[in-house]
Amino acid sequence: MIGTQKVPIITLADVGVSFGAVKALNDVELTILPGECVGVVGHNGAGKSTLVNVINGRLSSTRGDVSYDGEQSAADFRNALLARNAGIRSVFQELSLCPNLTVLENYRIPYRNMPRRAWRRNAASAVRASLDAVFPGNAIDPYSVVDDLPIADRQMVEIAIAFSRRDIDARLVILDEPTSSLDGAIADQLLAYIKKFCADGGSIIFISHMMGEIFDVASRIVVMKDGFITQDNDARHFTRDGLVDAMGHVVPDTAEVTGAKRRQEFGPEVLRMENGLNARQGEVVGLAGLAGHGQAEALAQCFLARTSDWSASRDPAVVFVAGDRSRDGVMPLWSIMRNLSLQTLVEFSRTFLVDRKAERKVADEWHRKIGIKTDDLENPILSLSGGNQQKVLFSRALASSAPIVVMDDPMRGVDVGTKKEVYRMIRAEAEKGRTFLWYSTETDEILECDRVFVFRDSEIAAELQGDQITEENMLRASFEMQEAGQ
Amino acid sequence: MVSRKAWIWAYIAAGATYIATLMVVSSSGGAGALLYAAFTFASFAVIVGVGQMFVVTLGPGNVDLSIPASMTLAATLSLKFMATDGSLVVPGLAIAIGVGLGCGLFNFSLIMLLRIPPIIATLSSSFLFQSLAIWSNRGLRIKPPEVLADFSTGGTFGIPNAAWVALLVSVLAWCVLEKAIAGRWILATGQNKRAARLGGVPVNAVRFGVYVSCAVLAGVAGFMLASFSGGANLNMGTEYMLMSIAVVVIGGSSIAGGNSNVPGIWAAALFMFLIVSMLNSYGLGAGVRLMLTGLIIVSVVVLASKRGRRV
Amino acid sequence: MSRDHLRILLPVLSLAILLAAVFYMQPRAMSYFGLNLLFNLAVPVVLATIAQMMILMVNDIDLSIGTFVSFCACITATFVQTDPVVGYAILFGAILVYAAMGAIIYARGLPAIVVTLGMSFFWSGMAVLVLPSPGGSAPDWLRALMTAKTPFLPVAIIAPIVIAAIMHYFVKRSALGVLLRGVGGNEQAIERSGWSVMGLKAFAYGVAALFCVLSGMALVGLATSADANIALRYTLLSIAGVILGGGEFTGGRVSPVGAVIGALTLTLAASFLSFLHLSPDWQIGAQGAILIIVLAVRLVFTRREALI
Amino acid sequence: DTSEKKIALSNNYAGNSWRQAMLESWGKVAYMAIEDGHVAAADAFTTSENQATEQAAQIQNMILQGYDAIVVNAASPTAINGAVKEACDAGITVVSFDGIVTEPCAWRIAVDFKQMGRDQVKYLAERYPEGGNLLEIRGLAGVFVDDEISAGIHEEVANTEFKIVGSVHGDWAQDVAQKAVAGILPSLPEIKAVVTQGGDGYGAAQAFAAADRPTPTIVMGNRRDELDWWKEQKDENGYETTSLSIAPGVSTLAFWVAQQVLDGKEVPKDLTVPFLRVDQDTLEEILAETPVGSVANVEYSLDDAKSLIESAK
Ligand SMILES: Nc1ncnc2c1ncn2[C@@H]1O[C@H](COP(=O)(O)OP(=O)(O)OP(=O)(O)O)[C@@H](O)[C@H]1O
Ligand SMILES: Nc1ncnc2c1ncn2[C@@H]1O[C@H](COP(=O)(O)OP(=O)(O)OP(=O)(O)O)[C@@H](O)[C@H]1O
Ligand SMILES: [Mg+2]
Ligand SMILES: [Mg+2]
Repeated sequence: MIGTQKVPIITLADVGVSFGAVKALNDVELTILPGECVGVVGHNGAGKSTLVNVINGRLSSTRGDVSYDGEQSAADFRNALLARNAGIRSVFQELSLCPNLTVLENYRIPYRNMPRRAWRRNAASAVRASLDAVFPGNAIDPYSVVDDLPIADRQMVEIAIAFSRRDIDARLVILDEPTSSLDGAIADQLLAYIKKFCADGGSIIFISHMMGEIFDVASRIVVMKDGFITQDNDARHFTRDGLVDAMGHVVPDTAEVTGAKRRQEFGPEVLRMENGLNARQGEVVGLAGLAGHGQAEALAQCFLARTSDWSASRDPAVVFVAGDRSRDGVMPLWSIMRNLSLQTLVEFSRTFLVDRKAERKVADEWHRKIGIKTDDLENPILSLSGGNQQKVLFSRALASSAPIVVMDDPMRGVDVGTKKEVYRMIRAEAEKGRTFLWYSTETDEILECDRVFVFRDSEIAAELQGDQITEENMLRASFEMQEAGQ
Repeated sequence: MVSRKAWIWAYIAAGATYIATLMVVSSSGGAGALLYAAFTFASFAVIVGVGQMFVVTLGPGNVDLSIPASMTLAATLSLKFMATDGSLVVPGLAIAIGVGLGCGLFNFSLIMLLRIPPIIATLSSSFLFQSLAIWSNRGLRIKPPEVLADFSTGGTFGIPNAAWVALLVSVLAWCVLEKAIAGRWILATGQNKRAARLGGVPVNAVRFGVYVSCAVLAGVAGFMLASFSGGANLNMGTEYMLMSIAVVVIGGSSIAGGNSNVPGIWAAALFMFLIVSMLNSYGLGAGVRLMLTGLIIVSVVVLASKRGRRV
Repeated sequence: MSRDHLRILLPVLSLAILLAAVFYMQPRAMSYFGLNLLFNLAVPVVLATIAQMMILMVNDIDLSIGTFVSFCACITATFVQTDPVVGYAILFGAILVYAAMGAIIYARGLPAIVVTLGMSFFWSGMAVLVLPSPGGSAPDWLRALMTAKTPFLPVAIIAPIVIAAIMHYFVKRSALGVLLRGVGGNEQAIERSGWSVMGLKAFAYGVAALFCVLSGMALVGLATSADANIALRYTLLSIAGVILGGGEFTGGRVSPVGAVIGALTLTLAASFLSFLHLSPDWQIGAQGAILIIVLAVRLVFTRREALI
Repeated sequence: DTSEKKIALSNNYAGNSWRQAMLESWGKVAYMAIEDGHVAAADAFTTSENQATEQAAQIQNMILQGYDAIVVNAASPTAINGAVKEACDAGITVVSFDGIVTEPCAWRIAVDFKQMGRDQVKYLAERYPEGGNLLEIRGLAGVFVDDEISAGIHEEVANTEFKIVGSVHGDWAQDVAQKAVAGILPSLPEIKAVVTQGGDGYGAAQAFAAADRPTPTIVMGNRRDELDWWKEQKDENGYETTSLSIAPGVSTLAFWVAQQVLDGKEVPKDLTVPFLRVDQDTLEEILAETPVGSVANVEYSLDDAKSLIESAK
């Protein structure tokens, strides 16, 4: 690349962003050239999403300069406009489609100067074309309402819209954890498309906690830590372990974390559902399969059937860890502490009043245990980064004494270090006799399980045990009937 | 989002109106008398307002429009039962509470079983309650028993008895919201019902409790108001439909649910009484009075809001 | 069939059933004259319901519609009749006030229910000032318009159809309608795409005000005069109409066609009851009962909420 | 012969004792008239809310149902004119009473509300020729009756030594009136008398008592609890006042007028009924006839109606 006369699409010089006392970004220097695919990694709360918001102009930096296409600009609200004109587009970490609109109507929203003539037809074909280009073989109808789509389809729609044809061509597309709710096969399609996009001269900023994906697509990797860019180098200079170390998460990577330590002895069966899903005491049961094939419903059913709408129990039979944070988990007006203690209120309070002391104790304990990145648990939950919010939800459930824990893709947006920590905790809890039902879109996570049910069309297509739990077996079970059906 | 201490503004507004009214108060005892009257009448608004607050806290679309009808029905049936007999006061109160329970249950079953949006469910049931009240007593006005009338119009330690009752109700409500587990549950349900259910909150029990207690409070308020004003009318309580919502929202509760405020209800209730007194005392006509009331409410709400929004 | 279709099916069915029942009980209603009598007072209700729908669409709720329509009616029966220029200027100013209200509600993050509740006192006061006692009279052209003898179908039927068609196009089809519904669905997404949510909200409120003005004018055209309390019930009626038409309080899920049908259904329900000859004691209660029944039918149609 | 004719009552409000008594009187006379073969039907309809638009729709439904006459107690004197006109055009006799309509094709059985206001002040002027301070309790803002009575009061006050020092809206609801009076009392000088619009007197008396102010002369509105209170005060300290209101039984008069019009009789469009007045010496007598919790009432027979029509010609 050296020697070419490329104009950078965006240049950040000495940029800093503060939220009150929190310095989310410090002294950031970043230049992105056409054709580059920049992978951004960092622990939860490292400042990745903040960086993205500075680049696309939604946040004004508190310090430093941002320039688009080599042109200097004062940091102000017009940046969003400049970014748009420079062909910068974003897919945000929290899905930002309008659920009440159809897919094609959502295409219209970021499209400022859309020609109005026969726009529905044009929009439908533009979305269709983009969906086909990025995710070949998908069956999403541009006329369907987003709310009716499963979360994976929604994420696909949002990505497709970001890559779709408009008056200003996409030159830099920022993807903030785009694969968090996609299953492996679909994610691979996206990665392939990204490579093609960059080969054609486009640029990508790709944020992910999946090291495999980063190494797959990134030509350059930027490592962030506590608001600083600590490393920024060609992808070839990194190794997987090196990258994890660079992110600076200190987790003892002991042997007991790996799947090899799988136990063979379990207690009696503690759960059996109509569709055949069952679990024994102390077992970690995985629910695999393509996203949207009824795993989430099965989990919800399991949870709802064992808890009541009418009373809360001091020793609940089952607790839930949500993956879709804003829909299923977070209480947006509350502090971190209140969010964390919700599930266990009746457990630690002896009377009908909230035992504040016990609440504080539980919260402090988990704050320490799981490393929620905040200095005050009284801060509002929304001031946390996405991954840290997820940690709060985790703590909420694990703090309970319930013998069964139901987890609906709980690691969405959780960084590698924390993931390992959580795996370890799950293992430890399982040893103590807790049972886990774990739905995940990540194969790595499923490989951690003792037994796996693969779902297809809302039914169990296969039950894998021990050495049968391999990526290949899961994929085969997920696809079999689809192929047969076609 | 209205800031946490939004009710400060309601108190400032109430205080300002009080002082403005005092400017035209002639007699020396007028200031005290005005305050006494304000507390008396604010009490009824506070009692229904607390109930409405719980309902409103449940989130968008939750509001109880059947409060006036529940008040009327409870008052009509209990006063008819007591038939001015002083020995029947306790069963009379029990009847008012029972009617409240019934109304709340009915509302809740419409909302829960038939899944009718609360605004419409409570509006519909209010028509039914109104019919029941008409049918049961044909609008005849029966006086309350002597002891009851004396109690509700009287005062203890210089504070109206009605205000004592309202104070008791609001302290209880404050404890529930701030201290009790049930309060957390209500707030959680109001922010995100689905997430609350998945977080172990018994959402149906919460909604049940909220609608029923709102109706029970309306029943009690109706009972007291009828005792206070010398009998139950078919149109008593009409003004408490808007009033109950107004005191909740002016008092600083976030109508989006999940953030409520008991002290603010008192401020707002006093304010709503004093503003009418003030404008009446200044001899302003109904048109100007209504206009100014509206403008002042809006200004208080705008002042109480925080500038700017989250990114 | 998508959920949107299901949502509109219920209002259509309930209107059809009610209409059949009314025709059965009162065959006379099955005529040009009869239909006009059944539905002409629904026209202002339809307009007010559309106004409420515009507000619900952007996730707010308007408790001042009734008093605002009354105010507009008072202006129509007085200034518009005597001093058209002043009259229209006042109405235009009122629309601007509404739009400003929408902007302030967004800019300061206020709960719409409170602001509109406060404004309802304001409009009510203005109406009393304009028309301290009932009176005024309808401009002749308005009276003629509302009582016109159109061929084949009466005005009372044509007007709702036209309103539904226009609003369906505007809300469901146009590029601007998408943005407005988007504000209700995910305000943040709209903002992230660089639109001014404040401007959109102000616009939605402005359109709502325009429909309130039309509602007030239609009402005066039918009633021939106005009073300060003439349309108070439109507040609740309009909310009920939108909901009955398959709209929801939050999330930008509204249907203009449904709202129009909802308003017609509500009007027809009252007629249905008066044909039943109930005892006076229960006439009021029956209105509640019929609302409950019509809405309870939704149970059959709305699929069970996904989780809870 | 009207034995085949059907009459409907369109009523806009049923939420107070006066309206309930009015409906009861109607029910009584309707039952008798059907028994005696005067008419075929006399149904009463009430709207769920006190709203002109709803009443207009109600009248339109009555047209569809083929009633021969509609008796109206209107929510607004003008806002249902459109519907009334439609009824007239369909050949239906429309008779309005209490809340009358201005549409020329309808009959009006009016109480001179202005006169009612004037009479209150006249009575007070006789009692207190030296004048004094008056408190006025009004009804619901923007409603015709409220405006008329108030206008009468103000007109007459101009001819006397009285001065209206305060005016509040009680919305014709006992509790609202009581509240409004309690709110304004501290700012008022000594009040000699209170003029009301009916049904608010007892509330006013309570508010004065609660504020420990001397009870002024409160003009009453014929409600039983007002009369009771008056009687009590009279026995205790010789309290004197007057009470006047329109009798709910005027609905029966409207019924007979409608029947007469249907019968082809010539009836003048405007009829006036006197309001029912209770004085210091008739108090006991009327109190005895008034049911507990209700309103003093007189009902009209066919003969009463005939003589009233005769006298109006
Ligand atoms: N609106 C806000 N108010 C206060 N603090 C904020 C706000 N937004 C972000 N922060 C803080 O800024 C820091 C960086 O957050 P950011 O969302 O950029 O992290 P991230 O790297 O994207 O993490 P994740 O991987 O969990 O998404 C965090 O400490 C977060 O708590
Ligand atoms: N759900 C659907 N699935 C497939 N095709 C559809 C669907 N809805 C509409 N279409 C077709 O798509 C085409 C465009 O539809 P539509 O009328 O909505 O677009 P338009 O003409 O661009 O709209 P406008 O003129 O309102 O801007 C039409 O041929 C229509 O039949
Ligand atoms: Mg992030
Ligand atoms: Mg994923």
